[in-house]
Amino acid sequence: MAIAAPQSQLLALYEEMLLIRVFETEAERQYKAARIGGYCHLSSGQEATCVGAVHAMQEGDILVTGYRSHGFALARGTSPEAVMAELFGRRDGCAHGRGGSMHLLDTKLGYYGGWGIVGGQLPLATGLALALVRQGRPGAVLCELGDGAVNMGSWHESLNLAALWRLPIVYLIVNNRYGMGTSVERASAEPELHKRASAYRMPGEVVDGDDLEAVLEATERLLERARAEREPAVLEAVTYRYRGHSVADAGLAYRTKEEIKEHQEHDPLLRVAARLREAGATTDDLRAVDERVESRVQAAVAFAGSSPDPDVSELATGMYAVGSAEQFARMRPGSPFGEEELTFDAGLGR
Amino acid sequence: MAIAAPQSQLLALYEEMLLIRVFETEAERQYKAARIGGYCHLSSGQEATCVGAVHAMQEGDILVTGYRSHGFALARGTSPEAVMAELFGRRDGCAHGRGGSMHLLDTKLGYYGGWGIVGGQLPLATGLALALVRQGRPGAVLCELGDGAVNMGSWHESLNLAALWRLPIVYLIVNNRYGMGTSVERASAEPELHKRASAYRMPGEVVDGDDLEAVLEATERLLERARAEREPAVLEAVTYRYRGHSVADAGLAYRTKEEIKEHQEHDPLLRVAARLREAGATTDDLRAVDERVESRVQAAVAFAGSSPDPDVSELATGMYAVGSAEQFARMRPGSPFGEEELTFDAGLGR
Amino acid sequence: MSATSAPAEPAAPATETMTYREALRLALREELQRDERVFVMGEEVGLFEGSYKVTAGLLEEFGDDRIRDTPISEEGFVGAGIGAAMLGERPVVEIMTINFLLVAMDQVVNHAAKIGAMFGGEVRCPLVVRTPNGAGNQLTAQHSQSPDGWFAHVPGLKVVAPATPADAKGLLKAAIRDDDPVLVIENLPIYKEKGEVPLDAGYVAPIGRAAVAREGQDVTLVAHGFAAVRALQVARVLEEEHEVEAEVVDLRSLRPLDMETVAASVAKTNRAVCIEEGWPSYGVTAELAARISHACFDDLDAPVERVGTAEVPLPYAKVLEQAALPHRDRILAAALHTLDLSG
Amino acid sequence: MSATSAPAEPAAPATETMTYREALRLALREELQRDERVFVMGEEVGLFEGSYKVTAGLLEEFGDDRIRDTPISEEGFVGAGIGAAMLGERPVVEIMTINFLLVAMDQVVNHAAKIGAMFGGEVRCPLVVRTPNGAGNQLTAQHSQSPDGWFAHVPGLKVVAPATPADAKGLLKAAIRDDDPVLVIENLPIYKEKGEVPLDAGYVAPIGRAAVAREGQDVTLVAHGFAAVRALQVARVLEEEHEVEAEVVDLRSLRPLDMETVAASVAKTNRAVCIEEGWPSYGVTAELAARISHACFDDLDAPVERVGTAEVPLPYAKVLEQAALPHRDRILAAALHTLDLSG
Ligand SMILES: Cc1ncc(C[n+]2csc(CCOP(=O)(O)OP(=O)(O)O)c2C)c(N)n1
Ligand SMILES: Cc1ncc(C[n+]2csc(CCOP(=O)(O)OP(=O)(O)O)c2C)c(N)n1
Ligand SMILES: [Mg+2]
Ligand SMILES: [Mg+2]
Repeated sequence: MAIAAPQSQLLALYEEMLLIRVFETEAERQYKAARIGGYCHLSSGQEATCVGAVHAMQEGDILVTGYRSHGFALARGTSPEAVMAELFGRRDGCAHGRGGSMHLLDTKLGYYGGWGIVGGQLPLATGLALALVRQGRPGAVLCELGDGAVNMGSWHESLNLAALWRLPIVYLIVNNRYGMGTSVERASAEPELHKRASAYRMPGEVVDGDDLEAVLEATERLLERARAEREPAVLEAVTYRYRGHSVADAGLAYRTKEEIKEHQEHDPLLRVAARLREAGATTDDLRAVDERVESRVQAAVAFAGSSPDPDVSELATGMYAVGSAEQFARMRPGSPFGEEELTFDAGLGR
Repeated sequence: MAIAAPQSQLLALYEEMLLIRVFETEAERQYKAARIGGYCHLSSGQEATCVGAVHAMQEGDILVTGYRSHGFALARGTSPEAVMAELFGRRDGCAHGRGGSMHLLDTKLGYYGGWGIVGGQLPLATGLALALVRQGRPGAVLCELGDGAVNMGSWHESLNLAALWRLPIVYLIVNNRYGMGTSVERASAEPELHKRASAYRMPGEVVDGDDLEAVLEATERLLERARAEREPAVLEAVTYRYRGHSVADAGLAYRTKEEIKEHQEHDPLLRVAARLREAGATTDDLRAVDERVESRVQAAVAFAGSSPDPDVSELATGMYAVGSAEQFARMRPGSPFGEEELTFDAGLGR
Repeated sequence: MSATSAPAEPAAPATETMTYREALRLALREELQRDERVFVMGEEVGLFEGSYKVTAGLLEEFGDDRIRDTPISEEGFVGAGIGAAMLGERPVVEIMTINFLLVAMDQVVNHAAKIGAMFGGEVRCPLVVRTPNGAGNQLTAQHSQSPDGWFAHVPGLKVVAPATPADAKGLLKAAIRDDDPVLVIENLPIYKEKGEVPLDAGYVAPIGRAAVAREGQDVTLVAHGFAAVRALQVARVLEEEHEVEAEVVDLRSLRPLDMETVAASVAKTNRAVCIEEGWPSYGVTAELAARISHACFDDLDAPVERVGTAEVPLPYAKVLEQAALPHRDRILAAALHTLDLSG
Repeated sequence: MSATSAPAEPAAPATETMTYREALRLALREELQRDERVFVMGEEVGLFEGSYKVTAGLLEEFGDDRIRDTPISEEGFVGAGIGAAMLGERPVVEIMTINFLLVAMDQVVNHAAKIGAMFGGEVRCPLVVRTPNGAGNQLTAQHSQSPDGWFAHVPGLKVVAPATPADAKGLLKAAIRDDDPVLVIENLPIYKEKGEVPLDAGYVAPIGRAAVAREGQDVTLVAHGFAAVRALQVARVLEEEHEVEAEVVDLRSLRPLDMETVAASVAKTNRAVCIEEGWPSYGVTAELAARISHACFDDLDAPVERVGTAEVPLPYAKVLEQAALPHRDRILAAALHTLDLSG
């Protein structure tokens, strides 16, 4: 039961979905041009889930995700410039070039990262929800995880705590059918992942992750219940990953070209575009969106390319809080070679 | 639906239950007399679960437990002498004085320990079941854990693997209502612990853990299905711990004397004794059992008391396999003070 | 318990004799009173009053929101502490013993310790994890470890290890007020040790400062936690039975490590014995010996000696366990050896 | 791929050039063929052919019982390996990178390592865990660690770290045949390195033996894994640009540690630089420097130097990451410093 969003909003959401698609395509290009390094996990195909879920968030809500995070950061409103600059490892990146693709964040918008250990973000997302309660703040936490993460012990411990303490948190399982090369059926004894919520007497639902409005509606409802009744929940959004696990993976050893093609036939973007057309949007309207998005992404690339590299003298910046340099000052005698100037002279804290 | 065991067998099982009760009472006395040290967790009150579950095992089956293991070792048939000697830390203990109360074992009887980290035994018990399958052996694994262990991540990962790989294993939750001072309701968002099996599409059952025949019947059925159909299962036996968490805990900070007394009114031993009387056992029959058990426990104490301490020269015995001393022979230069004679000269391996 | 009621009295004494356990409790009470953001979380910290009774009485005084019992889920609630800290709370997570931190290593090392640097300083994690190490009570292999060096190895963490009741109070308070994740390593055998403790609620001990627990000029004994207590006992024996004046440096902090104090002492005594409760190979004393040997290369009259637990999983039997621990005689023998006084 | 098909040919050459990755694969194939009890388990080892392709082709050859894909559950399947080993199987568990071993620390350290001693020698645990450490590809803070020393610290474990394709084959085979739990630390950057590898299926490298990878008399460079590769590069530069003959000791094994080879070398060169891929403080080089300083107290002409990764969580930006790694220039500077040749 999807509530129809007014056309203008739908058009805006469509633009965001397209922004993610185009951004990811560009990121892959930049990776191959060696301007992006490390692991780079794309969200192409998962745009409806990213945009639908994040737009259900209200001011004061908190977002936590895994490493496949470009789409979530963009949906949350982090500028393509700040995200692309982070992928380029530049000073103006949202993590100042320290985090890269897997560790985006934007605390002003309530986005607390971008984490790389499968399932590792669940306990701390649960703790963020605990802090909201302790501080008497009205918000809730939206915590993204992948289908593969559901088999980590951290999932079990986190959900038990959230249910036991009635914490305002919604665990969003982005079920894109595979964890690397392992299909859900080969990884989870209960492949209907949302059903595992019952082991904690927690409500669990599944939604078509490629249906923008369905994702939006379900997430809004569950986040609202989390805020109002402190009832945590699991939402499983079933979608599909078009590209390989990361840019390094061709993504064909464990699935067929046909399977991918079949999914692309009901592409989430095409589905929203169709809805927009029904609602009266013209080809020109949509072309205008294409062009805006194209130029936004190109602007992001230009910005990232011109942002300076971090200064090597700031290698240790941020590692410890201001004032820590004094605590470490007496550690020097007998240090490993060059350790002092490499670590402790570099401005600790900021 | 309990199957009636023939009286003679019931009498034998009664004797074992009584053996555990008397052994534990004696162990507490010996602990207070400082002949036993470390952590000492008693099974008093849980005898029907220990004896009923273990007697459902067949030759070739494997037993793994947590640290509250005296009752399981005795039920499996490890001699009271070998167990008491282990508690005394003597050379003739079942772990040669190395393991103590928490780390009993008896591999000849398929008992693979006695483990001290809550939930830590679950993954390895699951691996023992995997080995049975790989070796084409007909047996199954019975893995004991407490109600508190059900909230550890290792529970989740282990059950998912067992169900995914269809391993012959039965996870026996000994629900004695508390994990130290924390009641099941304060620890588990789903306090009906066996229901958590459904998160793995695994059957889960609950049984009155103080009803010997009910425990025996349920365990037999589930172990048989594990052997025959490689269908893993969860069995929750609800019982009660009479004494504190360990001998060091008075056990009254988190529950009332009345609660304990109430449980003692339907003591599992009294229940079996009543069934025996119905079946025609006389007071003399039962007194004879009392006397046999009493003398068996006293014999165990005498044996343990006369068993020698381990030889300090064997401090490192067993740590590494035979042949390892040679691998370590070149490590000496610059060693910590006295490290050589303390570690590497002591007969490595056996 | 007078220690905790004393601060209320108008003319409270400047210090009071109390156990290490009571000093920790006093630190927690003071910080819980001072700062709403501080809360305690862990297994059995509330109703059970702590498995080692450090938190006794706190549930009654502060309620179950601030003294929060948890299920047995170290990975889960250490992580919950991290998240709460990221939003500005001041969680103090108790891990029953350091052995159980192994199931939460990933949260401590690969999450808490990474936050500051990985996010370019955009978020901080003022988390405290407090837990006792140590052995000696026949707790056997899985419950008798002191892997202190593992944590001291990790950039992004701070690690302190009080050896006295006064430092137990001062360092725990410093850890709670610190803006970075701090591991406070306590010790089972010390909980009952008594000492003078400042009652001033403003008293904190500085992180990154060692203490010269005893002055001497013949040999320096360097240690932390319970090993520092052992070192002081050995120093007395060295004086009484061997006319040797040992200087004892109590590190108090492992990361940062106050090498200036250590090096200054060894420059004076020209000899050093490093002692730890855990296994020495790849342990804390390895770092100490490496740095002392480097910093005092021209001062040392003998190789730096190290004493720790024998490198075996701790056995249950009392005779074996005692033989394995870094007890008085083993430390004494090492000290006499560096002094060329071994009979 | 010739490496794996070669043994089949009648007149196979005694050695063949192959990558480190291929040498590991060859070792696995030979042991899987030799011993039914050997099986491989881990994430993506089968259908995906291994995230670093070490197990490529093995699923097809040996089937999914012996090449077993697992869910993402390191604690679960490392533990499953322990249990299988206790019943006499020979599991070879692959952990995608050593960073993910943090979630399984408890199973490795508090279970596998304890079995032999804690049960008085009644059960053994012939488990192999193989996993790469290392950094340098901008994998960032959570994925770029080398906590090798943590495991070398643990009595009951054995830890090896091959630096060459030949040792990759020989040490992995030795680990699989060993009756104790062995951690085989591989390294990401070395996977593609080529070298001569013995094709003899009986060839194993001894655990506990270091190798003198290069002879020299001016200074000893001690390292393991990729740091040993770096050391050899620096030794060539020292020779070509500074007329310094460096001896390189490749440790190959961290527990047991072959100190006899190290001490003999330093006794000859009188100078030592210890290098590791990870953080040096409380790391592997701490133990090395401590032991060398002790064993070679009278031989050393200069303090033992240590070089490792700068003590920060590895940052993403290439410039920062490169500055942090123990690269050529930093090792070179340390070596010249010990030799009093720093400009
Ligand atoms: C604890 C841990 N184990 C293994 C990995 C390596 N790894 C990174 S992503 C991934 C697959 C995760 O799949 P899923 O949860 O479905 O998320 P998706 O990539 O599909 O978004 C694995 C195994 C890791 N990062 N952390
Ligand atoms: C990982 C871990 N955390 C904490 C402990 C300390 N501890 C030992 S027993 C116990 C309670 C376990 O309760 P339960 O599982 O119900 O077993 P029971 O003692 O009731 O038999 C705790 C918290 C431990 N041994 N391991
Ligand atoms: Mg997935
Ligand atoms: Mg219980």
